[in-house]
Amino acid sequence: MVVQQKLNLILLTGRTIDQGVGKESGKGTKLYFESTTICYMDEVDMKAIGLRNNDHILVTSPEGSVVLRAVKHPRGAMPGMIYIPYGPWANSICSTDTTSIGMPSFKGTPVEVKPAPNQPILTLQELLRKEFGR
Amino acid sequence: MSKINSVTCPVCGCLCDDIELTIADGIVAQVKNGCAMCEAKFFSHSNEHRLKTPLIRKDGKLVPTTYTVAVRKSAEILAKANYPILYGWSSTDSEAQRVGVELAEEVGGVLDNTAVVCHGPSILSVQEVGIPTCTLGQIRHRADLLIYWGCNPWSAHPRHLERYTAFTDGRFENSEWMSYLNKVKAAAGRKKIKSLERKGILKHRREREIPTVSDNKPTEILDKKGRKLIVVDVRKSMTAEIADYFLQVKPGKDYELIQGIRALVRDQELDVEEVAGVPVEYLQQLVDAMISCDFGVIFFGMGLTQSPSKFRNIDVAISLIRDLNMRTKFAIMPMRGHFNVTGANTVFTWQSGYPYAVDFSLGYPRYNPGETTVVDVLLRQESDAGLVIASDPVSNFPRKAVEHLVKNPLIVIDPHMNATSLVGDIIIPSSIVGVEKEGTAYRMDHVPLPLKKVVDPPKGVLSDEEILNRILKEVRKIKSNRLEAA
Amino acid sequence: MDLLIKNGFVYDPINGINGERMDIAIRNNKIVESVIEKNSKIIDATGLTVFPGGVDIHTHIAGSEVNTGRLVRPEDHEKDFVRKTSVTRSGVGYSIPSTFTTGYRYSLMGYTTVMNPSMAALEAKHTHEELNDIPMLDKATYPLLGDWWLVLETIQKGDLEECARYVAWMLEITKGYAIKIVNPGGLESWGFGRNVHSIDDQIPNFGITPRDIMCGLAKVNKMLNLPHTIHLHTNNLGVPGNYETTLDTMKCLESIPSNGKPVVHITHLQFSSFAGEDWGSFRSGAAEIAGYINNHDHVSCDMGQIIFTDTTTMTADGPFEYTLYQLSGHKWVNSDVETETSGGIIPFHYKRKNPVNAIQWSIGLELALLIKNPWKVFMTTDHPNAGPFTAYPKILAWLASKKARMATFKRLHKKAQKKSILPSIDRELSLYDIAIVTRAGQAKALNLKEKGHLGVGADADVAIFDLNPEKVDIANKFRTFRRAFTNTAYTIKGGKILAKDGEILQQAEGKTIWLDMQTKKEIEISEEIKKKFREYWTVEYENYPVSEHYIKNSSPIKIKADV
Amino acid sequence: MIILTPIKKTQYPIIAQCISPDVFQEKTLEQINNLPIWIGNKRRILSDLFKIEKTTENSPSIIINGDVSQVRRIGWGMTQGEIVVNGNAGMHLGKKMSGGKIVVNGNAEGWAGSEMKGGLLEIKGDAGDYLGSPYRGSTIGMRKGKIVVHGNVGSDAAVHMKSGLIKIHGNSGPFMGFRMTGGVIHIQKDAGTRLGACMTGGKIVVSGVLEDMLPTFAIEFIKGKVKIELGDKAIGPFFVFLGDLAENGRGKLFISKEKNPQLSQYERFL
Repeated sequence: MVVQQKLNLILLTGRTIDQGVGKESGKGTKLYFESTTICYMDEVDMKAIGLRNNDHILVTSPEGSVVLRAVKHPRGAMPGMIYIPYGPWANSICSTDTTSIGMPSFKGTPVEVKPAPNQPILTLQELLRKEFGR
Repeated sequence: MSKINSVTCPVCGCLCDDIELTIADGIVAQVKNGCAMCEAKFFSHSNEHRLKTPLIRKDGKLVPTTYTVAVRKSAEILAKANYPILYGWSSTDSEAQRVGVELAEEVGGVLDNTAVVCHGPSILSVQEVGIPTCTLGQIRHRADLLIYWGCNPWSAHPRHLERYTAFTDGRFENSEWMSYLNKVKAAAGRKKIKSLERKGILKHRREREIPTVSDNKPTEILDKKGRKLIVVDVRKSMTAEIADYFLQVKPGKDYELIQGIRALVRDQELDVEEVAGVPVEYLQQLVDAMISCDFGVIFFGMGLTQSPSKFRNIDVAISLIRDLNMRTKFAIMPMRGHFNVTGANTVFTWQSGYPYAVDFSLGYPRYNPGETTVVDVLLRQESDAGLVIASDPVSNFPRKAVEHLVKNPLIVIDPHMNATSLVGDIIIPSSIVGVEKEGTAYRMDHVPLPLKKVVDPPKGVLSDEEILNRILKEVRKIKSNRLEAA
Repeated sequence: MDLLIKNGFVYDPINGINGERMDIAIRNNKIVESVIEKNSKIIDATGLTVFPGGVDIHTHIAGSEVNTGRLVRPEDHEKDFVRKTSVTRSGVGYSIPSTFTTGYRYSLMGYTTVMNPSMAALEAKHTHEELNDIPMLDKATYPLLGDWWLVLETIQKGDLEECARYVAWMLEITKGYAIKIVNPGGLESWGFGRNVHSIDDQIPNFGITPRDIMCGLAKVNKMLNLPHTIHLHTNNLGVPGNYETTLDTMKCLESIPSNGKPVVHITHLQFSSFAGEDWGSFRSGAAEIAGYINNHDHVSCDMGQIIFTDTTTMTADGPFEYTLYQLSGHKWVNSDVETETSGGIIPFHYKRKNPVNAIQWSIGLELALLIKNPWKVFMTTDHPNAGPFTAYPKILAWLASKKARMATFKRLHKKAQKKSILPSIDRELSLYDIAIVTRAGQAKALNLKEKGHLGVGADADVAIFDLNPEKVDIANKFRTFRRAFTNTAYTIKGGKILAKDGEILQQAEGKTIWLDMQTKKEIEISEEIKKKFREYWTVEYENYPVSEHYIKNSSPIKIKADV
Repeated sequence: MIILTPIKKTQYPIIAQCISPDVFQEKTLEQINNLPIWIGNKRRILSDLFKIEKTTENSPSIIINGDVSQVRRIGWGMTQGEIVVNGNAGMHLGKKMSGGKIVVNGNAEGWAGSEMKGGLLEIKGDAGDYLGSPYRGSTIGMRKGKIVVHGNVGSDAAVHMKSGLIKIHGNSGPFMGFRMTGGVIHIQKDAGTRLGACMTGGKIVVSGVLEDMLPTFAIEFIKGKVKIELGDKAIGPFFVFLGDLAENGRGKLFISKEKNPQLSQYERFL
């Protein structure tokens, strides 16, 4: 199989139980960081761009880009989609279009995914500093 | 060491009220009956991320200050603002929310709660078509068809199934827990058989092959007696794993799927072979199961409200329930996230007439999501100050909206250090509602429940209600001084 | 400071005072024999009409259903908003005003006490939280008990004493005031999408009938010595031909010993007085109903008068709301509550040119005018079901003036005009009668001893209207009368002047009145019931009651029960 | 004639429903200067925001020279006269208007022509979301009148439309004509997704590409041309679909045959 450079996929964001426990324990906890900086992908899609579990990827949308850890979706296929748990990392690339009802497009933003083996995942503080200068 | 029973859990919209706590040395030592999130919440009161003293930003750095100063500075910011926003409210009690509405009215601000980024679209649809619904006990007693659509209670509302739906015993319906266990055993057995096959010990025992549980094709499972559990989602979630039937829908095509089902419920013929990736023939079987149940229910979540079409998805989902009530009894319910987001909607509504996105800038409540929703106000860069309470928009809003929030003076009231308090200008610590402060919360089905105070807050830390009352008093003082000066 | 209302025309039917020129003296929050004039604030009521503060026996102003009604109707609020002032909070109308606005608007019309008639016990905390935010009024609320499983089960067992103890417990822990029954048996049936269609239909899974529930609870009401009667919304409400069900209902309660006093209050009777087989042959059954009530003393009722406007219907009668949904196709809310009740909401526009609505309008007035004794029939709109309470002055004009009602009548659908007997009714209510149907009668039916009159010891709740009964014939000058009753000259509650000439002067908190039940045997909730609690409800026993924490100004009435 | 020229920029929303020929009529310049408006949560007067001039011509019309995209409710409920905006206009332009004419030589924000009952609204640029659609919770959409948009239109336009005409020279967003019961819409270029969803009456004509056809529409026949209004016919041929079947609806979609070969699979049902 020819390994591609990048893939165009649909971004879904949502809940996971680890993210839920993490947010209740505290946004500064390791659990919160680890559970919100991962990106679930379809096994076939991962192979297509030569990813193995826990490889770093760069996810880019019209709103910006973010480095995350790619993890194989544990249950069944989800071709063409990636799933990132809610959190500041996911939100840095979500579409802002509210279609005049106040709700940004947290699910369904088109994104580009490519391997980023040498790029680090930013911590919460680093991310906030990068995005808002604080 | 003391035990406290029947404690209400202040985490999600399930508001489980059977939690048993053991308190030792003024700290929660043990949590019984709760889920993982519940435990984390009750233990969090004593962890290191707790805010204990007010902070104020000086030369770009947050430095400690007093409540008096923090309250006065906050009041000055709000009293001066031309278009402040007051956002959050979903993780506090209705007592604090009441003061919040009064404060927003006093400062002529835009009052919004976290529903805007979760079930706001559901509310918009309810305002268009209504909602046939019920309390959760009604489902426990009567529902024989349970559909979770675009939601994943296993992860987001972990005890929903065990307290209210498939795995509970009601007056007229029984728990499916045993049959679920059997299924798990069968699946384990299947794995074993497969592994034996792989090892070449067993060869093709087809006659005993156990069918896989979830496939897009509805199996005879839809004809089984007792409660049936169906999950509709774009990916196989944890909940889908345990369902009797999992229907995988193409991302962003829920709208078409629901409309297709509606047409079939109305005995219409479709000119297409498949809808949203699902053959019409399968849909017909699903529709038959819906019509022939005694009491059906659809629970829905962010899978519908946040994906393309947003509130129109809910609009047609509710319309489907209206249609189904011509044939049998059916209900629908949003899976509310924060433990008291329903309370925020409820309190805002009784005081102002509107559930969220209330703009008081003209001296009376005005409501038009898209115009008066906080996310839109921020994206259009209209506000000039912000108060955030009991939520974390910097984690939950898109980046562009946060940029404007941070550009203006930002007051944050929260028990914990979170992304928003890290970037705020005045940070006011508060006690944890439902752990260190008693109050009231509304469950996802609008049932009000009392929250308990089980431990003392850190020394000197005030409640949300008290902090808001002090700010309100200070704002009134500033305004009357201003009047006198004029 | 004491307050002296001087020289007004006083109407106080409970004390038999009919328009005499009198002074009313107020000290603190009570009416007293006299006060020293020079130490008092004087209100010169010369040429004005003085009534006791208004009492509304049935108005949906708070709780889960009302608030959901508010939530689903932004378009109803958008056109009617109220700005904040230095003394009042902002808010919205129209058909379901926000809480503060509700209080202000009632107060401006001279009302001081209102009864919220529908509360699911499981959601009682919500109702009380909202009542706390309704200023200007004293309030009480009725829990829905007619389809509560423990009532159905004890009646099925034939154990009324046990039933009575449960009811007493429920009244106390929900901080309620009366037993509310809605479409008995119908709501339980609606749990599976069905309904009952006569008072002798079997209720699925319980083996009893609506008759059993109504008679059982009427007896329980006696055993508990409750101040009010059972408060009943009949079976088949809103269905053509239902006046026969209503007659059956009243007849089945004849056997309850009454001592000449009512044993049942049938609420919004207009909706239960329909004759005809279907909507096409729809006509009024008011004459038959009124005839029965004129000959029997065990029934009181209120009108549920239709107003031609866009309003919001809301009732615990889920199946009825579903019927309305099928008729209108409008947005529909259904909300069933586990083990207790159901509920529904539909926005509805009553139109003069709709023959059914027009006949309904006529039915309400026929009832109020044909029932001879004004102490038996009270003025309500079942707010907001038949129209918002702000329309009360219109109804009073129709009751007091044939000219007023004929002016509206002439604009009705022609078919409805032909079917109506209203033109043949000449009766016009006097100011004295108006005082009965808007306060004295309602207070008496509720047995609120300190309300609805101006005798010594009564609460100092007074409404003063800018109307000179010697100069204005209200039957003729109905517009003047209507205007006077739209905004009081003064509304006084608890001895404080709250409103003057259509303006709120100060915001005051009202009391919440509830029954502190004293049973002979301490109401004990057995372990068995506590266990049942977990089976029946999805909340813990301990978290179910409404603690006094939920009531800002608590005003319990001690009731000694016979069980 | 009154000429308004914006003299101040502000980040806050401005509510100025007084900008209407009905309000300006028979008022002196001073009275007009003092008409109340809101900037954020502060009460102000019209002259705080505009230089206001009155020409000798005694016609009830208003010209706004400049960008007023922050100014909401211009022409609210107007019944007569004319407003010309030489710039972009803010939300709720011409809301509830029942007569007269509004021309925007620029773009209009959301809810333009909302709950319109008559008159003409012409937008030379793009229109935002909810064009001609009702307020939240209301089922009262456009009742009468005409809206012409020369550019593109956002989402949820013509919701609950009952009567009247909407012409779009550009593209439309998703959910155009949601729950419409009557009236005519002509989209001269491409239509967004979920066109005509839940419609029960009226017609929508698409001369360009339809992004996605809802499964709940059934093909009826093919038609050569269709009437838009007196003296204006759209030339086809068009596939004619009936729906929305989920509502037992009888609304009609006319979709250009030439531009939409992907729909030819439906022809087998004819």
